[in-house]
Amino acid sequence: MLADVDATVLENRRLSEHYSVLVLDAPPIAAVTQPGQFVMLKPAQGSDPLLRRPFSVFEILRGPAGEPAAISILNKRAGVGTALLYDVEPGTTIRCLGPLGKPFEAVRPPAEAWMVAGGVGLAPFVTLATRLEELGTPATLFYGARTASELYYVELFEALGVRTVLSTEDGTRGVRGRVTAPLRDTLSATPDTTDIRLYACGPTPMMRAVARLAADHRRPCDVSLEQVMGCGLGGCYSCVVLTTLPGGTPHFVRSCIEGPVFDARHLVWEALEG
Amino acid sequence: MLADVDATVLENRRLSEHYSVLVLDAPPIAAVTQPGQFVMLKPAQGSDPLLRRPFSVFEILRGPAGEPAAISILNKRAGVGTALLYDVEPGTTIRCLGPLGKPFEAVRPPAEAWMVAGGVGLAPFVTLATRLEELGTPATLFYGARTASELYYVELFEALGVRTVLSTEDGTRGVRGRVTAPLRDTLSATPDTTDIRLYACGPTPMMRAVARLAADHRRPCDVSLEQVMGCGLGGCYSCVVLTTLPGGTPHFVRSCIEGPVFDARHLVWEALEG
Amino acid sequence: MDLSVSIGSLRLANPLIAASGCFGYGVEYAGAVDLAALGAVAVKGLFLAAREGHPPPRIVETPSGMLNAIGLQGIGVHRFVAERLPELRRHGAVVIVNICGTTIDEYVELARILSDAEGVAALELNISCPNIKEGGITFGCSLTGTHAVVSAVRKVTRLPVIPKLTPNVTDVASFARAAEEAGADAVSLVNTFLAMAIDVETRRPRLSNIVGGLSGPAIRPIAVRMVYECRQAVRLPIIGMGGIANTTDVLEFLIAGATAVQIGTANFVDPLLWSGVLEGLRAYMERHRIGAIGELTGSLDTSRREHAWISS
Amino acid sequence: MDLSVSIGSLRLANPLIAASGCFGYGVEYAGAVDLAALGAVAVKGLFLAAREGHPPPRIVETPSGMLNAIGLQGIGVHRFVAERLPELRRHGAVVIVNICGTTIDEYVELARILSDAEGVAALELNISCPNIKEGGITFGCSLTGTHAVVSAVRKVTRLPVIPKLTPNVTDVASFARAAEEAGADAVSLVNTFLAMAIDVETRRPRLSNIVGGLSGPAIRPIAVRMVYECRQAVRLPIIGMGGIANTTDVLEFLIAGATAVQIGTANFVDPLLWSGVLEGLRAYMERHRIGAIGELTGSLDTSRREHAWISS
Ligand SMILES: Cc1cc2nc3c(=O)[nH]c(=O)nc-3n(C[C@H](O)[C@H](O)[C@H](O)COP(=O)(O)OP(=O)(O)OC[C@H]3O[C@@H](n4cnc5c(N)ncnc54)[C@H](O)[C@@H]3O)c2cc1C
Ligand SMILES: Cc1cc2nc3c(=O)[nH]c(=O)nc-3n(C[C@H](O)[C@H](O)[C@H](O)COP(=O)(O)OP(=O)(O)OC[C@H]3O[C@@H](n4cnc5c(N)ncnc54)[C@H](O)[C@@H]3O)c2cc1C
Ligand SMILES: Cc1cc2nc3c(=O)[nH]c(=O)nc-3n(C[C@H](O)[C@H](O)[C@H](O)COP(=O)(O)O)c2cc1C
Ligand SMILES: Cc1cc2nc3c(=O)[nH]c(=O)nc-3n(C[C@H](O)[C@H](O)[C@H](O)COP(=O)(O)O)c2cc1C
Ligand code: FES
Ligand code: FES
Repeated sequence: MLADVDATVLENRRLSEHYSVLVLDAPPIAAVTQPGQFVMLKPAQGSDPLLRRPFSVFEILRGPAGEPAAISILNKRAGVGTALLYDVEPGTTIRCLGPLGKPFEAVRPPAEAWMVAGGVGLAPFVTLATRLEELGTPATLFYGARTASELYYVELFEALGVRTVLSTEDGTRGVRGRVTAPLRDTLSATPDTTDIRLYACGPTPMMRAVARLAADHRRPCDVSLEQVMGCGLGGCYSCVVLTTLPGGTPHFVRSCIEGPVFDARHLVWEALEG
Repeated sequence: MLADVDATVLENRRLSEHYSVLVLDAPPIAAVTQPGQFVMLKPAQGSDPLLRRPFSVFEILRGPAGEPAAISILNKRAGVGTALLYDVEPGTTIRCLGPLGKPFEAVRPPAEAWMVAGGVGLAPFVTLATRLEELGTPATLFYGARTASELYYVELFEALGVRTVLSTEDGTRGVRGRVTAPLRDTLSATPDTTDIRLYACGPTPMMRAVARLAADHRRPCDVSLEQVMGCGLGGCYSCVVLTTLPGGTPHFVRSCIEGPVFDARHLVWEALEG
Repeated sequence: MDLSVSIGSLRLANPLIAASGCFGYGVEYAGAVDLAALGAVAVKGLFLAAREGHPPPRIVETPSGMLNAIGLQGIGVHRFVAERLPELRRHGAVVIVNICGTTIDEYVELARILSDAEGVAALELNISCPNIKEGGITFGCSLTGTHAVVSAVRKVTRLPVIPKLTPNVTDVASFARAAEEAGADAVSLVNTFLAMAIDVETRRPRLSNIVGGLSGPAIRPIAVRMVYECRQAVRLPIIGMGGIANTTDVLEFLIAGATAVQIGTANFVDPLLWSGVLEGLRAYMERHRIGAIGELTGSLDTSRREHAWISS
Repeated sequence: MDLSVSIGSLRLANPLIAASGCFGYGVEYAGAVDLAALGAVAVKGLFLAAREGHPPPRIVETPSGMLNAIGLQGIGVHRFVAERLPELRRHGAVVIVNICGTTIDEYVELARILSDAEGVAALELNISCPNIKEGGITFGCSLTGTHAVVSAVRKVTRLPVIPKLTPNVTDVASFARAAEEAGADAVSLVNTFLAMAIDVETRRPRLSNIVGGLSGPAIRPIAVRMVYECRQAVRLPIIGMGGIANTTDVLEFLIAGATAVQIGTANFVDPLLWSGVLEGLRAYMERHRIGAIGELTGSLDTSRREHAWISS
């Protein structure tokens, strides 16, 4: 199942100064990746930087016969490793380990799936939307970014039959403001009888807000967290998040193997940084 | 004079599995480099590998108006840094510090210049041959390699009016055997009245043999050494070679600033590794 | 070609051991790595009781290294014996249990419990974790403390006892000697170097615990030197570690004086490295006509080349 | 914006000092770097007499670091005073002379000679070079030795006296304390970590001297921790170093507790880095509204964030 591939970079599409989509030749990983799973990429040869970086599998790309052939990564420059990946030229090889982590569980119709993405938090939702389409589950994407030019791949989601609700902080596209505003409004306008599951990925404050809205409206909500990860396999205990079961004591669990997807109700949100 | 340039790689011509010629956009260095001088290149971003590597300036390349515009490096894969440079793609930038070191002193006619190069030891001789041509000094290049396909740029030297005497260890081109064999024969066949200066660069055993031949025939001989260099500027004292003046006591001198070119008679050859 | 090595009464099929704290309880890796093909697995440091460890951030990357201050989060020895050990046994792993205490009695109690459990191959005494204030490191930084812990544990177990030494001392060889005198079967070194990193924008430490332990390739040259020093000082087998990432690094430790090695941080970067490293060792032994890997241990040739031409 | 700092009676225009042994005698760099623009130049370690040092190989690269065993090749104090010092003066350099001896008398003699020379701003006592067997490090690894050297030199000079501490000890802060008690004006730390590298093909050490000193970014997190520890222990100004390569690294040392810093290995990689680092400091101070760089020294905020939701 788990593979460590010396993946050739097939393409590195710069979407903007900060975002790029890196296409990696990694058939064994493409073949088995479930929605929301991630890979660990080694951003450079040598030992500086030393550790791999976790990235959601963005797309699973298929070869001529429809076979899973490559994966793509939606990469946002955040520091040294993501900057190196942004600069990488096709032909380079990058070590790619995966797939890792617990996947999203896609709900089945008649339930509806509402995805909430902030910025690069869009990354895990293409694979989820694909699964939802297969299942025939009605899907909505609430997607927010700073500005219109940073709303990527909206058409891809629409092609997968996803209703999209967009927002930008500067109002250049969709609703002006945070993505949580249209989410709140839509939640309020939806009858309790509609069975909805929320899925959220984005900056911690956004996910915290979504989790609160979900709780207020008594909707189940899965969030995909982005903790610093040393290994991605449960070896180092670096990636822990504080969880608690109703009535239980808070407990650190490893988000690489018990997550990155968590039931929002099980997280101690005050303990999450950001 | 000294410049540290973020040089763009204009070209990286792979000559073989082991050799490449790296063209670097470095006008301030190209403008002032003297024959046999070197540059220090940083083979990768980050700190692994940490140190720069010394490389002879191979060619000085000129722009449309004849102005010095770029330099090239004849790079031979020896370890991690040279392998990274071999793999580098055009468009990448590489930090390049130079020019450094004491240059070759080109003799003037009627004296003759005999250059002796082994393998990548060819590197410092294009700049020297160019200077010799300017001075009108008759020049010969004794050039040895393992095999015919590793004899590079012979035509370039011929175009500079240099007589070439080639040798290969496997006999596929020129004399079969070491480059020192034709050198010995030619030295023996040349009358004492001809004023000759030898210039040698290559593996230490080759240079040692050339130095011995030069001493036997009472010919002045300059060698360009390749010591491990931490800084290239006289700061670290890593690059020392043992030198001795006639009657003096042996003394370690820094080959980056007192060399890399040395009078062969001043070196304690037994103390050199290789 | 003989890759096996002996650590006291324990015979390992090969010298490669997964380092404590860098391989979970081993079972996490069972799907990806053949645990039975490793020389041994040193499991995450165990206290008697379960512990939550430090809040995140628990790691920071540094040049060719990383800092960690996990704080020994763990399930405690009882759950380990009940839940993890049987699974490790099923996978055929040779299990070295890394134990931590705040008092000598705790080490003794842990040793007793684990000696009675089925499937424990050896005890590694963690007296060198820089990330917790109580106990452990206090013993590891004092010769009498080291001697006391080792001899107390020695009395209650027949399992090989392997104190793990800290590099944060002036003379690590004297600690190896103290361990030998106290009846240890081997020593392992090095644990991590006490270190820290600061976020200059917030002027706060990057780790919640302020300081942490430095591991990874950055420390390798210091660790090799320490193994070499201990080799001169004791006859005990040495388990060497610190920054090992490939076959060459393993060989460096063996030649410096190690009988076996542990790989920690590199396993994070390259979790499937084990079989390649083993193959590399075989290729090296073939190339150098070495029949048994033990021949490499301490085989460093330090005879000076002649430098008659210069005095100093 | 005030970038100046005080080391005892010595006022430096800025906190950036070229590290001893990494900048030759300074004069080598005069063509490339404006020596007068540096806070100071710490020149290569000087003995009374000239020395040839160790045979090559003298350096080896390691992950994010390098080992050196130069063996303190040098021209001796007399030639330094006669030939190099006047040139340094001409270039307007603030000169810190790093001195090494095998006996206390030698340190004293060096201090006397240099106190009489014109153009010496301070004495850095190298009691921490790991590359020579005699003297130096013996003092640096013993509290009484450190105290003895510092107080002996203190008696014969009015120049600021700055013992340079070795990191190869269990408790570096106690050495800073010993230095303070003996009358030092500042301490500088760290010197290099004793380390080694082995060529596995030949099974020989990569350095002719077998062991050498590790420097460069690899050691930075340990050096920062040591500066932080010393800051808690003494009131003396601390000159911090170890792996500093850019503005952020300088800030890390200042915030940890250093008053000034030295840059060694990074100068090999990037000899023209000085003005950029200085500019970076200015930009940081502007961004954070810091009027005097001294405000940063020891300003690490270690107040724990609230973690009420978990006990351990
Ligand atoms: C499961 C998972 C999926 C992710 N998917 C994506 C994705 O699809 N696209 C994408 O661009 N990013 C994704 N991230 C975040 C990405 O891993 C980090 O941005 C990246 O590791 C930062 O590396 P760097 O070298 O650029 O930054 P560094 O220079 O190492 O650090 C810069 C900043 O990033 C933070 N950071 C460092 N490591 C991590 C980490 N492992 N996770 C989160 N933050 C980190 C640091 O704390 C620091 O604030 C994901 C993270 C996780 C855990
Ligand atoms: C003045 C000078 C001019 C040079 N010109 C050229 C040139 O034009 N083309 C070219 O291909 N090479 C040249 N070299 C040699 C080149 O610098 C080394 O091959 C290179 O530094 C090796 O780096 P690496 O990372 O590939 O090897 P590493 O992985 O660092 O080491 C591999 C081997 O190379 C040796 N080595 C390491 N550093 C040096 C060094 N600085 N000098 C010599 N050997 C070293 C090591 O001892 C080891 O045996 C020159 C060296 C000097 C001193
Ligand atoms: C995240 C992490 C956790 C560790 N936990 C332990 C531990 O529980 N017990 C222990 O003895 N050593 C522990 N160590 C130290 C390692 O076992 C090893 O001694 C050290 O990391 C050096 O080896 P390396 O450079 O190969 O990682 C830990 C190291 C890391 C990086
Ligand atoms: C090649 C080299 C030579 C050195 N020589 C000396 C010396 O003569 N005296 C001294 O006190 N420190 C010497 N050092 C130590 C440095 O001054 C400095 O303390 C150490 O390298 C850590 O800083 P860095 O990581 O910035 O290099 C030397 C270091 C190197 C790399
Ligand atoms: S990233 Fe290592 S345990 Fe989760
Ligand atoms: S390379 Fe540093 S002194 Fe010559």
